[in-house]
Amino acid sequence: MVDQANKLKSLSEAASLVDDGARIGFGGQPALSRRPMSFVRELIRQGRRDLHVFNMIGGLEIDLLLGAGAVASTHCSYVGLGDLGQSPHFQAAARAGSVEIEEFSEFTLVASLRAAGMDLPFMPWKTAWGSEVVSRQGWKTITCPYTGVDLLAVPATGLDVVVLQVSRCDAAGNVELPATLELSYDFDYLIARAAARVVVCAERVEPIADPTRVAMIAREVDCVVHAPHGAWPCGLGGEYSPDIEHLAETYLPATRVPSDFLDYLREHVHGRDEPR
Amino acid sequence: MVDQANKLKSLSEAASLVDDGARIGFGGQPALSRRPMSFVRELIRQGRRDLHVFNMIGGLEIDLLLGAGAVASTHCSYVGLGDLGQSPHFQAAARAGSVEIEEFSEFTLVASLRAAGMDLPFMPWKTAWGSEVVSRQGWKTITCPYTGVDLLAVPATGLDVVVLQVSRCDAAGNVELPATLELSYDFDYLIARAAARVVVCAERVEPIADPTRVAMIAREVDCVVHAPHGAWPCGLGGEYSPDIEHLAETYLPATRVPSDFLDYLREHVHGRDEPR
Amino acid sequence: MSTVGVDVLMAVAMAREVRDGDFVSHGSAVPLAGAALMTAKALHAPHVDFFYDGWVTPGETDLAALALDPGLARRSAIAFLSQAQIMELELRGGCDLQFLRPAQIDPLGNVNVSSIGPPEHPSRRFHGIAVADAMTIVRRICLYVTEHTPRVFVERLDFLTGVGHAEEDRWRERLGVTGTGPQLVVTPLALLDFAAPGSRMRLRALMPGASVEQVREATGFELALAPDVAEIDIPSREEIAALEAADPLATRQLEFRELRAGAQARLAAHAARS
Amino acid sequence: MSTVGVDVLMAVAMAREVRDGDFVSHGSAVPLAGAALMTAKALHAPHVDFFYDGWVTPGETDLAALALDPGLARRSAIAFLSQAQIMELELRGGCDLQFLRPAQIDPLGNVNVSSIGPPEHPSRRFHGIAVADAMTIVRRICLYVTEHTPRVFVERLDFLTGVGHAEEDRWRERLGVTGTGPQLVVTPLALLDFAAPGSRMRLRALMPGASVEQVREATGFELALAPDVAEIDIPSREEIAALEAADPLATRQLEFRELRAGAQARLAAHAARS
Repeated sequence: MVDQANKLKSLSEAASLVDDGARIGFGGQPALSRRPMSFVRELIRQGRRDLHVFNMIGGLEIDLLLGAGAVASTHCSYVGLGDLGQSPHFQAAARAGSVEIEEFSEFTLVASLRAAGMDLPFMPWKTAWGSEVVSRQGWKTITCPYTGVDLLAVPATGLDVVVLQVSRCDAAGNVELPATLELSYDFDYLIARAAARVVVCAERVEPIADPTRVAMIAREVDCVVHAPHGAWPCGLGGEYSPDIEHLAETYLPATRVPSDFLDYLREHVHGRDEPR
Repeated sequence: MVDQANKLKSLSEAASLVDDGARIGFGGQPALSRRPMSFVRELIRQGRRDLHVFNMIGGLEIDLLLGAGAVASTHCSYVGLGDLGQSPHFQAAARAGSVEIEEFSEFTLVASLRAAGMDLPFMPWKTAWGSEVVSRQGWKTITCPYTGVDLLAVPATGLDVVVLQVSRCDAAGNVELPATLELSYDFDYLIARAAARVVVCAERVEPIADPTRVAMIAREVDCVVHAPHGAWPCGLGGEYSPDIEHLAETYLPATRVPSDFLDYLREHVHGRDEPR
Repeated sequence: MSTVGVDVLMAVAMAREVRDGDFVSHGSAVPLAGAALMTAKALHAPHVDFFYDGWVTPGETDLAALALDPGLARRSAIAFLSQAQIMELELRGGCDLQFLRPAQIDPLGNVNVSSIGPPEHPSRRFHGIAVADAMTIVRRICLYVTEHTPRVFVERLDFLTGVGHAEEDRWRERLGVTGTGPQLVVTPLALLDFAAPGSRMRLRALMPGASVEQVREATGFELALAPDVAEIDIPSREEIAALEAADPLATRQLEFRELRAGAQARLAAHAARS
Repeated sequence: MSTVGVDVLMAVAMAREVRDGDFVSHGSAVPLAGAALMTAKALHAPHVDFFYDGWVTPGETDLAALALDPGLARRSAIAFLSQAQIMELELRGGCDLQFLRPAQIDPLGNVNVSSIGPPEHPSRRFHGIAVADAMTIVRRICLYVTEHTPRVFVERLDFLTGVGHAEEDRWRERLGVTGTGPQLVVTPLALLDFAAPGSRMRLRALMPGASVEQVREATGFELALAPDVAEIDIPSREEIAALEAADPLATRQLEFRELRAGAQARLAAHAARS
């Protein structure tokens, strides 16, 4: 029996729940906010490979995993770095054809995750009609038995694990709503509910006083990691802003030359002093 | 163009938006809470007939409409009066076969309303497999194009109008979350979003200070009615309790003899002094 | 054991079906099920979680107190679940156990919660389906009835509201649902179960004082016998104490026709005092 | 009118597409669209509503101020919409207008926001589909591009991300969608439109100073002419004043390649000061 009262694990224990080749999802929006970067760095330190990564607004977490060679495929409606522009490793991977890119729109991704969250194999849908996205991915249509209309059948996206970075959760895994609501904060819970396992990295692990502010209950969470400042160099709404200086002056320049990025990984991932 | 800033109408103007034969939905739970009873009384005063009534937990609003002879069919997963027992007019109508009863479970009703709220003609579903409910209503199955599994296709339930009783909304129609969350408070918004028109009856029409406490935005609401104590003799969470004395000692006894119920309607519906 | 009431016997038997760590889908206005749940939590299932009117695992476990003060669950709960959250959690197989009380049960554990008599002109009609179709998705279902008569246990349902073990459960696998259907039926006379999915209901154990013959006569279909049918273990002192602590006003009796009036009077008197 | 910049011309032309009472689906990081929206709201469309990073119709309409202080939208907004609420509102046809900037547009208003070159090995690749498929459901779509070249306006898209007026829009009726597709394309040189669903794009009006020949040369497919092609009404003093008030730092220029660096420097300087 899972100990429902205490799911606290170290960062390294939690990261070891992710297998090579896993389908792993993230939340967060905008592109430089609410990413579990400590967890992502630990995945890289542990040498995880062939990951299939999912997000709506993919950001730094996906760029870093791509740069570390840990990604086999991406499944997002956007991958970029927000105000800092394109995701350099995503751009390079796309041009080289070195990772598989499954294209979602925000709408079709939500449809797909909703299907998974309700344990349905597909969701009938309208928005992506006629798009090459649909034909290339081999998505099928389905005829409504009442109206005779042919709708798109968006297949359910089930994930092995979803990792979130949040402000506060308790040791049992009850996750508090953000103090400051950010755009699409609820996408975090949608993608988590499509996963077989959910890891929550929290700035603070402490009791939640107000039961109406619990966004996900303990039963929906498998593992809690105390990861203070765990979104760095991304920000976390109401807690801290993205470290634009690091991103613009250290990270982005390092992405321009492969050997420089190896140096970046050595210094800021493998060499980073953070609780593991 | 709809005046988005001021949708305030009198009770009688608002009730006149409902046509004879309309598909009308309500919210509220438990069975004696959050019912727009002033609005329902006004419908009866205006002589509305042949209504098709929808709710998850149908309560006093449906019993009263049935007792007034205003209902052609019911579409609920429950009709009753909670701690006060069965809904006498629903029981009588069922035994007499005098109104059509479409049976939903909570699950299939939510599926149906979700489909409508996403403008989809049906929702694939699992829970009601094999039930006579499905076969009697002629619901069809649909084969998943990916797994080959035959799922139930729950048809979308679109409604002409939904009427809610809430604590507070502003004149534009922004509806505030209840101060005290009650079981299934969110069902109110789900059913409202399946309707072509939404009428909100509010204890107080006043501005909402905190934007994060807006549950439905003005664009989702067509008409606002100031209906203080509008749920009476039902209660409203955080505002007032059901008037059990009236229900147990006046309402229920009157349901036992048709002529007594005519007296009840005369005194407590047609004769009730409430702002119209 | 004539001193142990049927409400106590049933509550304790049902409590024993709760496993430690279960997440229990708990409905409204089913105090017998609530009493079983709270008793289990106090004894062998301290890590059980459940929701009560949307509130997750309130610390307060006195059912009368919870029923009389709607704010008590809120003030002592860990979390609140919206209707959407509860439904989706159940759809994903997040609920381990649900107690369900049908009006009729057939030999395969299919249930009727809808109406008695011809569906078009029923002689009795109930509230509605509510969540009877959760039998497809909640992992284990414990059925219970507070009257064991041939009108409850019928060869053929007047209305098939929810499917139990039709088709030897092959439909469950085919459809890919998380529910395994009814595992046990608790009645005032007996515990009934199923040897295998698709096999007809059988008598598993007797309530103290009941006989095989009595149960068979009270059942409207041929009832097989499990090996070694015996009386259930009588409720222990600990079980009875835990039940009394959870349900001191015996609100559980509201679910029994012949005990309801007394329970209502007791609750009203208590409410007037407090 | 050489003193009026292309960013002003386009913002004003786009503002004129906003109708009073519209509910506008407004995306992130599209300040030119934002400037058009805020200008319209200040002038002919005071009852427009929209969402900005989830916040419904913030009272603050200075785009630079909103961009620099994330709390400003929150403090001046009427409501907040979750991602689920926004999506469902759009699916139900609750959004009247959306501005969308594709990388390629074909003669039927179909768009590519995905990549340039062969999809397996593109020469350029963009962020992703994001919400390009909202063209099926948002009631009116106003496309815009900040470069009018034959690489943008192509006979055949490198990747068909979102459908405009394929099949003479019969699919829209068949599917029962609320969107009517692209109504207008605003460019630095011209306004382009469609005479009817399914007819090829045509030149509707010229930006001041541009010629028919210039537009045709800059367009990678044969462009028909609408009757009476003329220059657009030049931005009025009121329009320019409203635009300057809404976007005093000209954040709209971030959407123009050749103006981006200047706008970034201006914003950075402003942020440092405040």
